[in-house]
Amino acid sequence: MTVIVEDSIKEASASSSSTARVVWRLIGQYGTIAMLGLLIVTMTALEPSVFATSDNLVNVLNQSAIPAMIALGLTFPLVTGDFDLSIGNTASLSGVVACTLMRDVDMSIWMAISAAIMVGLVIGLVNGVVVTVLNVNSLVATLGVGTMAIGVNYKIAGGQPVGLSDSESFLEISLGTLLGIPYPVYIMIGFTAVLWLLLNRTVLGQSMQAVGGNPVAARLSGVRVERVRLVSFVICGAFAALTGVLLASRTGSAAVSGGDGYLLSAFAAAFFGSAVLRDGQFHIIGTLVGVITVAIGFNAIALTGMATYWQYLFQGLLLVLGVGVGSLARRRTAAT
Amino acid sequence: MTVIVEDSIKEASASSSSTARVVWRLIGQYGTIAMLGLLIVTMTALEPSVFATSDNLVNVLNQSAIPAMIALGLTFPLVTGDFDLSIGNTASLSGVVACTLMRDVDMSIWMAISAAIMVGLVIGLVNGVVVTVLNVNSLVATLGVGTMAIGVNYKIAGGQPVGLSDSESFLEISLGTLLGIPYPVYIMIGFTAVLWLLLNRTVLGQSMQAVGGNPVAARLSGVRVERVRLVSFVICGAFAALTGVLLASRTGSAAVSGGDGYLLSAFAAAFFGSAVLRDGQFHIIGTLVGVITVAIGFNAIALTGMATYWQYLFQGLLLVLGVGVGSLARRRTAAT
Amino acid sequence: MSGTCSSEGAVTASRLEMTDISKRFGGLRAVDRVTISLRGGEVLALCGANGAGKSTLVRILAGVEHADSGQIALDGVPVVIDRPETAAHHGLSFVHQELNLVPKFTGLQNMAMGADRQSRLGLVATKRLRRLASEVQERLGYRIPLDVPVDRLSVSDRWMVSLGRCLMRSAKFVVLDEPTASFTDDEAEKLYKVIKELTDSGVGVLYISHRLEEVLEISDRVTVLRNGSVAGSYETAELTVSSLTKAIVGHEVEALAHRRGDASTGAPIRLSVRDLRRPPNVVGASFDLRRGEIVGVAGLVGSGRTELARLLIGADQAAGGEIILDGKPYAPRGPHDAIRAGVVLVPEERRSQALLLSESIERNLAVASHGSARHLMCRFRPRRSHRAAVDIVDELGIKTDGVTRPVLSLSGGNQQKVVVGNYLRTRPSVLVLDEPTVGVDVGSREEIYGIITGLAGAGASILVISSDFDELAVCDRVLVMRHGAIVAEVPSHRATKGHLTRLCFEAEQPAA
Amino acid sequence: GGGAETGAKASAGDSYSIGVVRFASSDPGSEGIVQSYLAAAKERGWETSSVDPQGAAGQAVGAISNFVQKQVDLIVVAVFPSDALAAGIKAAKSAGIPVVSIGGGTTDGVPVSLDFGRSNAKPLTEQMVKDTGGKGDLLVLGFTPGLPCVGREEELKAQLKETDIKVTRKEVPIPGQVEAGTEFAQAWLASHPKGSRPLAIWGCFDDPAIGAVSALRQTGRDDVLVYGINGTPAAVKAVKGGDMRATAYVDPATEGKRLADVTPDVIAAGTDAKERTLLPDVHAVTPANVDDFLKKFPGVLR
Ligand SMILES: Nc1ncnc2c1ncn2[C@@H]1O[C@H](COP(=O)(O)OP(=O)(O)OP(=O)(O)O)[C@@H](O)[C@H]1O
Ligand SMILES: Nc1ncnc2c1ncn2[C@@H]1O[C@H](COP(=O)(O)OP(=O)(O)OP(=O)(O)O)[C@@H](O)[C@H]1O
Ligand SMILES: [Mg+2]
Ligand SMILES: [Mg+2]
Repeated sequence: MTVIVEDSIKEASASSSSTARVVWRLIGQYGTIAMLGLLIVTMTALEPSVFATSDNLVNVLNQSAIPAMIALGLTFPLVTGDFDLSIGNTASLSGVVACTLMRDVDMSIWMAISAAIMVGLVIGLVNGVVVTVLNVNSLVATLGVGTMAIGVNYKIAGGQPVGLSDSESFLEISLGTLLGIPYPVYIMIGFTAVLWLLLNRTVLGQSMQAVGGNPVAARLSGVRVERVRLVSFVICGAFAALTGVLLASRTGSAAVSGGDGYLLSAFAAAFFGSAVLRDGQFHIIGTLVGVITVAIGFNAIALTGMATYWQYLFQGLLLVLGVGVGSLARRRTAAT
Repeated sequence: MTVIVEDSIKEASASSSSTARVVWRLIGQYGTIAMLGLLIVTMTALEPSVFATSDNLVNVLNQSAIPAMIALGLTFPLVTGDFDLSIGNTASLSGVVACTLMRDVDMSIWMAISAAIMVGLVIGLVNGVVVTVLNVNSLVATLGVGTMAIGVNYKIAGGQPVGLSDSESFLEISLGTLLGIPYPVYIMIGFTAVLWLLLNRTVLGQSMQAVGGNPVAARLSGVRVERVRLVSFVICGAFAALTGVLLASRTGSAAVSGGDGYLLSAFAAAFFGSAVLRDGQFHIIGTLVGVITVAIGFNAIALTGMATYWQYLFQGLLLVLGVGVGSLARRRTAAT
Repeated sequence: MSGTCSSEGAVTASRLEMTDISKRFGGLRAVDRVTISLRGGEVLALCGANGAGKSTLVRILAGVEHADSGQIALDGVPVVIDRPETAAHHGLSFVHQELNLVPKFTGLQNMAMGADRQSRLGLVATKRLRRLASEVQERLGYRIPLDVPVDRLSVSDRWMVSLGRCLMRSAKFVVLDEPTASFTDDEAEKLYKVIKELTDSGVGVLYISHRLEEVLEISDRVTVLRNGSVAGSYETAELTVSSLTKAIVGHEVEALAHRRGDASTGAPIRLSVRDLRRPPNVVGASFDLRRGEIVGVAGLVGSGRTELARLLIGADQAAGGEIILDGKPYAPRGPHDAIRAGVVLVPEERRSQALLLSESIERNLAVASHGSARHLMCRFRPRRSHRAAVDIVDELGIKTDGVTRPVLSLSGGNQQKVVVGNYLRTRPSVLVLDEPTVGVDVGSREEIYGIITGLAGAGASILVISSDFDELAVCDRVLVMRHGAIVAEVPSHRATKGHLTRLCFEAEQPAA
Repeated sequence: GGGAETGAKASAGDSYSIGVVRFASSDPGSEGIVQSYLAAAKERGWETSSVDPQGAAGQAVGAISNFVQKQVDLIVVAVFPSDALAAGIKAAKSAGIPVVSIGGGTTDGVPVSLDFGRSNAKPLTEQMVKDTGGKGDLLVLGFTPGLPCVGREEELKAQLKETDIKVTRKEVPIPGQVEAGTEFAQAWLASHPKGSRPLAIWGCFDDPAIGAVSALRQTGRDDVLVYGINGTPAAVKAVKGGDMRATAYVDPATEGKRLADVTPDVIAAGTDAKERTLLPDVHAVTPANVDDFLKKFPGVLR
């Protein structure tokens, strides 16, 4: 019955305003991606011989891999409506733990990596427990837990970078290639696929989205809200730790605060991504697009030799416009 | 009628569970403050001759003044349900602007300060417009605008610290005292009072709280939601700028990233404060208590000479427990 | 409907018993030693005034709230229901009093939520869910939009989704807490049919409603709660509307009387709406509203009544047409302008559109008066505001133990009164009420209409949108809206349920 | 009064109370020196306490005020420019407490500073000029907000004056310095193919230089000389592995001891002593001397 009503009315008003609406809707849905396209086209025009090469594409993807891991992980708490400010510190700590274990205890690479990821799992678990059991707002909780992670980091490494004497096989993780493409690119693509499946094709993922959309409704429908939130923090912690390990494997040593810088960039990527194709909802593909957009932006800055301040203006503008245009367009769609 | 019901029930159930409830309620309401009290008592016991002196009290309040300004300003967007991640960058930029104007254009102190605060107002306005007109999530918007502010900062100062050759009268703002108490303490107290009045005794403040409670309902009740949110960003920007100026007058020069560190500490203070007396609502007195708690913690660390990693563990724990205990207790109160 | 399945001989019929259940909130006894029992194949109606404790009892059964004392037993075996999943596990399915949907999820996702624990590998069994959902659609005889995010659905479609979710699970007992509050009769009929099917297949139904005719029509037995305890249990056959009303309220209540619309016929026109449009929902609305007049708006779900009301206060911008208020053109750019001009809207969904849920009653009663303030820097006087709040609570009879309590702790009907009180504080000259009595008990409904008629008597002009056409009896005139246009105007004495329903459906030119 | 009192205490000689304001737990260069200074102080029986202001100048001023409250005999501040701690230094001075800076420069109230900038860049930049023969293209990865980096770039500028080296300068952000090094190097390499002119990359600290090394490995280039400063484990390893041409190392133990050695004098001399700058021992580490270097400082890779 409703359907019939809607149809007949739609026909009646299929006038000029509907063209406008279609345009706005397209902008709303694809505006963010269009911005990325514009960036690529401009750069190709400006620096055809350097930018638009397959080498540079691989390079950009390779640069995206590490920030992608942490941002993809962050997407999970964001989906359930939580924040995680501890990811940068977790990444730093896990790198330090991995390198310390390899250096001081002579642990094998894979054992050390597992241990480092375990650290991430534990931090995620602590975050989750503080948030769901102590009922602390996730911003404060993760800020506090992150601060404690700095303390542990300091206790372990004493504020000094942890270098490996024999790091070749560890470096191989970042530097090795298969068919000319570095391993990190495969790692990124693989985990993106896994996480996409997790969020979109499993009950757990649906429950996460439900919790983010309306926790009360989710709870009343039998979703174990606390458990779902906890799991999202654990996933996030694990991926932050993975980021730390990959980061350490790039230089063969772990800097005490090596991962800290990824905090804001991960948020930027995830938020940028939330405007990709969807209306303010966090999702895996969006986050990946966000990470790659940021990487391409940085690549563009490096290639064109802009002054430092342009770099910041440009990044800020990218974020505001990338999200804003889509958002404005969607509002317009609703209005016309 | 209701009253009678209540009384009869109170009598009937004035048993063990009601004592438990009273205790939980007290912890819920005063738990955070009790933690602060515990800290003070412990420190007084440990370092009676240094900590519990009026000199040290003044010292702690003086140190609280700068972080208090930025955290109080941040409270406004938080009340309306928005975030502002640009405050640190705004503080840095306003300090650089003030010092540059004084050094290069020979502007008078008060003119330069006004100009710097104008910078904060403009950034707040831009934040507000991006959030309300472009309809961008406030986290992204302010992250983007803040990044642009870094760009402007670099453009002005080229990344170099801006020192003042003749800074005596400018330093006087931070160093001057009246009745033995430094000016910043008066500034802090004065602005706290003003902002308290603004939030609790004006229509604007009440509207902000309504917007934070339910923006749809507020809008249908005639509250001009967009305007109110915009104003809250502007206030926040102005106070971030004031922080930058005070910081510059305390350090005698402005660094390109001098104010950045206040971002997370302001969030920590405001969130800590949201657990003071009330349940998760941001309010002026709470934020002030949060700032002072952090300052006392820092003071305690300096006086007792804890190892650095303890500093981090302690700060993190303070945050998690301070908020968590109250929150847990309130949940308990509701349950019993 | 008689409980054919619940005959003594049916050995398999299951039995749900709640014994001596008590629950306190602070000092308030929401549920006090309540005992009810429900058998498979019968409909037990739970009646009671707002705040009587019906929903609390339901929430205890659902594992959302924990009883202070008492027992729940299924087929004589005591069970502990500490979480919603446990309730689902025991074969209990619920439609709670408030809409609980995930806005960005589609209808199907909402219906699937929490229902698919058994799928392998943790993967979502989309195909199976879709099949189940279409079965539910068939049973309801209503096409629930499955693939549209529910935040784009009308309120009543959302309720259909909610109902669909409840029916998706194979349950032994179904609990419906005011499922028809937002339904028109047509949709309600569909629900009755489903309830019949359910009971025929041996499912027990616990049914809560303030619509007493409906209760009498579909239930087998009625339990009445008053102030948290059982005031009486009855066989439906032995009840009438007036005896049930008396059981609920404790005293006689007169039925809503048709108003004699002569008082205001000569009064000056206050609001004149000419060809107002905002396609696709409103395509041409024209009507006049006089001083002191109460005008009803009838229509089917999705006929555009809510949209029209939003246009009147500028919550949405009209695409064409004009509005004249007191002889002057009136084009509000937003609710602020409207409130300042004296036009207010009491929105239809109180939780999402009208209340600051976690704030105090006092603050909720002050929002609109802040919204109508001239300057943002005007002074706010807390004591005065407190006194005003206390006055409104008294005046409207809001049942609470203090204005500083969170509005969340009020029962649905009392929350609705808070919403009305909030707007009344601005002393509006034109009051638009969108479904003002959703979930309001007979007594309170009487009171709310008493307030409305009182306001009209004091000169306010009132527009009442309602899907409960019986209520529209209080109006001087009733407008009928169909497909976004006002198609008929009916004087009070002819505004019977049957006539209005016919006008809502009729495709031909009606007699205006 | 305070000044006289401290003076009296100082002359007593043995036991001092010292407050240390670190820079940030994330700054290994200064952390190393601070730690060895604290160790040396402990050895001599002095009472120390330290705080970490997490890189924030306002916090550092607060920390100095806290130490003034504690009436310590000496305050050591790491990395913060002494000019940018005005209120703190003033408070210390009026309480008669001298301040020693690690890398922040001397000023009124800060009579002694350990140089952390220009001197560190000297031997390595000389090496670079020698290696390139005074001509070619150079990518400079600088960081203007950091005082040490500014000094190092001054040294670089001074040495480049007489040469035919063409400079491309990039500002690296912190955090994100390693990745920025990689990105900038990659872009620069793309426009500077293998050719006749010598190519070099000079980082004002090791992290961006290590990032550049990573870029070289990714693109398979071996014609570019990379220079860094600080001697982090990763950099020394890169030198050892031949990926990096040189880094400059300052031994924290030596410098910490150097500071501890001057401490009694500084306390005795008080706040008005003549300003002086301590110069560190800087070791240029190159593939040629790396093995000897590691024998001498085995802790570097540990
Ligand atoms: N979470 C809560 N905290 C405090 N009081 C509550 C809470 N929930 C319900 N109450 C109180 O318990 C009483 C019973 O509420 P309940 O919602 O069960 O009433 P109801 O019979 O369903 O009313 P209505 O018909 O209006 O829905 C009310 O007085 C209400 O104020
Ligand atoms: N936010 C929205 N987005 C898209 N369509 C909507 C939205 N809100 C309502 N609609 C559709 O607009 C039509 C008119 O809705 P409106 O709410 O005005 O009608 P109504 O007569 O008040 O009905 P109801 O009783 O459901 O409130 C309906 O078909 C509804 O599905
Ligand atoms: Mg109810
Ligand atoms: Mg409606």
